[in-house]
Amino acid sequence: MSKVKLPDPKAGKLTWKGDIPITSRYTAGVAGQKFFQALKEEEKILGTVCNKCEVTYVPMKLFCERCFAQLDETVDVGDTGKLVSFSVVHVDLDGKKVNSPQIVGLIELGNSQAKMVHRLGEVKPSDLHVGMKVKAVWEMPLGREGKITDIQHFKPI
Amino acid sequence: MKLRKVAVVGAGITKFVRRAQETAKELSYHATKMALDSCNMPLEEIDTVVHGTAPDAFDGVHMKGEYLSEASGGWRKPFMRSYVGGGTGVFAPINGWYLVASGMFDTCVVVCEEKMSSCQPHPQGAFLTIFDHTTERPLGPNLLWIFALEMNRYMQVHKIPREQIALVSVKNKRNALDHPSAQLGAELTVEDVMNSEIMAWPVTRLMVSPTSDGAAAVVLASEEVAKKITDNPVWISGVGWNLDTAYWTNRDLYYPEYVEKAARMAYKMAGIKNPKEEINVVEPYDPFAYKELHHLEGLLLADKGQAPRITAEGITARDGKMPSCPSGGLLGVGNPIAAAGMMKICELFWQLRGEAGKRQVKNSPRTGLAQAWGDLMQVGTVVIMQREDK
Amino acid sequence: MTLERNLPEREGLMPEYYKSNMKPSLPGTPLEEEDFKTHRVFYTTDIPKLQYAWDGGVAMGHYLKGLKQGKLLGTYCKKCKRTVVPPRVFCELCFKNMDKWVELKDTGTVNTYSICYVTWDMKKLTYPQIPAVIEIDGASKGKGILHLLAEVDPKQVKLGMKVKAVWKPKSEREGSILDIKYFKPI
Amino acid sequence: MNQNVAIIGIGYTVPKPKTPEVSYKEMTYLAAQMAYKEAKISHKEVESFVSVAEDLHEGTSIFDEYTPDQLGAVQKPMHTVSGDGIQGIIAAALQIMTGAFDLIVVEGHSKASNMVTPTHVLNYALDPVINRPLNINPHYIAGLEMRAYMQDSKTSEEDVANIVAHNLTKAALNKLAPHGTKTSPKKVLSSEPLFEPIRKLHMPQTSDAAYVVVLASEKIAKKKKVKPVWIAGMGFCSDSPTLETRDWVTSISTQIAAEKAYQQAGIKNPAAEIDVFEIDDSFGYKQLQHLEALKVCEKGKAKDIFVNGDKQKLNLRVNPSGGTLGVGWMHEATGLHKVLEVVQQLHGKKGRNQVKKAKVGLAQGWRGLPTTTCAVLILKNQMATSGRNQNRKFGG
Repeated sequence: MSKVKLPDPKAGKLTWKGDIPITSRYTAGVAGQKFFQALKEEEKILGTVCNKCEVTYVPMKLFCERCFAQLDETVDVGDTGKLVSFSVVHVDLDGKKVNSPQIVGLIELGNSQAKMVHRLGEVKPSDLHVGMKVKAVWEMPLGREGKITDIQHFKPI
Repeated sequence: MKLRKVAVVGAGITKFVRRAQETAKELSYHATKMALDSCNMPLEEIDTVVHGTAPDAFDGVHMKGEYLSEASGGWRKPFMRSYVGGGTGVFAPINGWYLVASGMFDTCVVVCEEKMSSCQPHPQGAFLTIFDHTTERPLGPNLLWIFALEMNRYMQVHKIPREQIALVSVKNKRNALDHPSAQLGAELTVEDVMNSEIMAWPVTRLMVSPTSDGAAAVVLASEEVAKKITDNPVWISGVGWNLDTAYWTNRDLYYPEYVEKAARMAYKMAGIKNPKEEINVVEPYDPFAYKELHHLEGLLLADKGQAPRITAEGITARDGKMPSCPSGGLLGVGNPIAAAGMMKICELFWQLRGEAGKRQVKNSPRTGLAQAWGDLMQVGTVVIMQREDK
Repeated sequence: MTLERNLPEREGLMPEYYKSNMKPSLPGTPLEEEDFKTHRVFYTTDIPKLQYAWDGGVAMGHYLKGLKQGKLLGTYCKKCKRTVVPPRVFCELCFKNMDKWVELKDTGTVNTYSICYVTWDMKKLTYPQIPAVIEIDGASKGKGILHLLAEVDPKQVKLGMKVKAVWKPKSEREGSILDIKYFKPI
Repeated sequence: MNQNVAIIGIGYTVPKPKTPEVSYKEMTYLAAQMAYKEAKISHKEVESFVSVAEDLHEGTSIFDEYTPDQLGAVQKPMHTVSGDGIQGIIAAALQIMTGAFDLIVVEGHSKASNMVTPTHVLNYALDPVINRPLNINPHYIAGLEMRAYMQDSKTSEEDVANIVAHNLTKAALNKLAPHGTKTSPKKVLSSEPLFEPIRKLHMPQTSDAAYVVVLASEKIAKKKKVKPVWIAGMGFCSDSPTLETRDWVTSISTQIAAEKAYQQAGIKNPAAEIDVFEIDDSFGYKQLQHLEALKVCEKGKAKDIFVNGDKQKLNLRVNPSGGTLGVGWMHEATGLHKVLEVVQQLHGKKGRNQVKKAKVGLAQGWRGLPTTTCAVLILKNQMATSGRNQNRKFGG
């Protein structure tokens, strides 16, 4: 296989810089509207249930991804759960070292088997273990915006 | 060579709206679910899923095909997202066609979705980044530029008055009044269109399709399966697609050669020798009024420079000899990019089955053609559909 | 793979909601800007940091260097007898290396144009921009670049009009398409 | 209509961490020239083109616009799949199988070095309402998955470090693997913690390269008098994309994709019947997860191959190239490099990394974070397919 020669391989080495200048705005959606309403106003974590597939979706999902039924049965899964996995994060999105490590947990909520990813707090990384019981720490009611961050983090019970 | 036959057996669509409360996933779900229900097909009987959606910058999700996979019925299934810019909506069913025609799959759901309202302050912002990053983007181009440049070239080469182009807006927006998904159906006059605000001369506001949120979907099946599902399958009898050079300033924009090549490919596959006589209903891509005319010519359904004439003569009206955009098109129904192309496929499906209600064309069509276009005035995608002969 | 399956008998069932005369029942909930302003609906926003530094490589490297020196460069394919701009190192038609660099003139002909009253993010413009495709003299017929026209009454612009590049002063050029401020009629 | 499909030419540029000397178009052009030459074809003969690309990896919306010229694809049928390169090859193979095409070209490239803010781009792939507001470096997803996998399969951090060291060391012998380096599990475990349990050396580094693959029907493959490599089986699949409902332990998508590919290729015992595996090994643990999903070994047993060795010498036959860790992460082109490595193995051209008498190979690609999409391709050379007509039919 022969090499193809370009006219002048050393001529280039120039880069052009640019970005994609957009702002994105996302609705919470039809199911999300109810979910965040309950989160904000009632301190409740709601899910939807597909009885046929025996799956609970948290946050609430409009449909079952397995059988495609539209879901209308809502369930309050409680704000406690246990750790399925966790990761200790040392760098931010720019690759810079963060002052103190951030901990992310994969949390199974109540008895629902529904999982949720959220921050863990009020715990040392070395004290974490899979199976640990955790509970949501809520933002003060007036500080809530109807976002996932209305839960500040989960902490060990 | 004889190809494996593939049919459209079901279709579904959401409303097209300026901003939807539904998330991109929820929109995809609704269209998919409706398409499946329309042919009484449970998801478990779908072998593979194709998703068509154009730039990620609209919905605002990187790798948005992956993000939308489960909402299109792709849970634990072979899932493929493909795109050819604005041509995606008619390409996605072509993608579905070859998945089924290959013999590897028997059933496929093809979903197209776009949620342009996520892109702020205006969806136009995303279009800046379709231009070449080094030679064009620094000039601050917008999408209107390329349409205006192309329209101007088309008008001047053929000496077409803008009034004749405005007629397309009048026709399509009126047709859209009968479409349940429509965002901008309206009863207008040529004067209304001409007198609306000039955005980028020669383009006025009413010659432009709106930005929209929406989704549409179809279910495809192989011949054996299709016959078990319905007595009324609509066959995909020809497909064609073609991509021209990205160096768009090196081409003459007055005529879309790539659309002609895509059309010829599809006509050959469908065995169509005389398209003007054999195509009974057509859904050409009409994001801007002149584009319908430009495309009718590229599709060989009108001679070069003659599409305005056949429009003025009423040949392309809903009760004409070759109705064009009986749905109301992108100008009337709305333009959630990929979903708008898919809307045209859905329209043919309903028209050819005689299920289009108030929009039903009068010539009892046997063969229909849907076409989309996109990228930097560069890609043509064509699907020809045919009803079962009775 | 699926041919073995027996599909249940179908009844040609068509759900009511997809019949075309039943407008209200199609899914899709329209919102107004007001719904966001008043926080009637929940939403999140994100301003992503999507930044790139694209390698110009040979062709763009040369082209941008040329612009800095006040030159427009094209490339020539002997086989196709074509000089093209913007330049590329390969001929996309006969698919071989381009044969040489060609210094083009900084004059050209308007191939098509528009008079645009909005910016890329849909802000209104008091003075319209006039984007045009300009066929560059010295390149083959029909080979042009996208740029802006100025120093001209928008109503006077015509196809076929001869134009010339207006360059930034040498000290301000940085190897960019913006080193040409715009084209103006000759 | 069930056509046999062969790879009759594959061109590439050597992966490098940075490539300022060429643009993506020029890089692809070089790879295309090489591929067409090997396949003995002209660009004019090609009937359809497929590229694999993702807008935000390129920094251009609807990037498909910029794909045709550098392949000689002007005014030809061409489309872009936003999937791994192996999905692109499958898309092309399926087009040939319809009977409507005989010669198709697939292209994929990486200019990962041109992304200034790659982690921000990755973050933009997360669910915007549920996950993104946490505003944490999204590589935590790999950290969570690694721990979940280790917990379930009783795999230790040492076992995973062992894989990383193994692959980086092998890569040092591979001319196409710029990130290869002699290293030890100890060094891996003492490298900087980033997304614990993931450390610096677990992270795949990026490379730039272009790949062009020529696919042909049996008719053309025979006519061209080239050395074909036959596609014997293929599959692709996506698990749920949501973090909330995906399987965190098993690569379900690899499992389903492989089942389909094995069925087509008539493979019952992958470890015995497949000679060489080039699979995704990002973060080290992915190699274990993927081997189990590919049914090369039982669930939870993958680590043993690399700790104790095994009778089947799988430790030598899995990722002889040094894997993604050694070659580099190349976005959509990542899988195409794996195909290249398998093709070179089947041609007996892999030098110090050659698996002796390799006749059947498997390439598996993963779409990367945060996806759950995988694709599998089984390739056979001429020696393996002398009696192939009985077992090789796709579809019904």
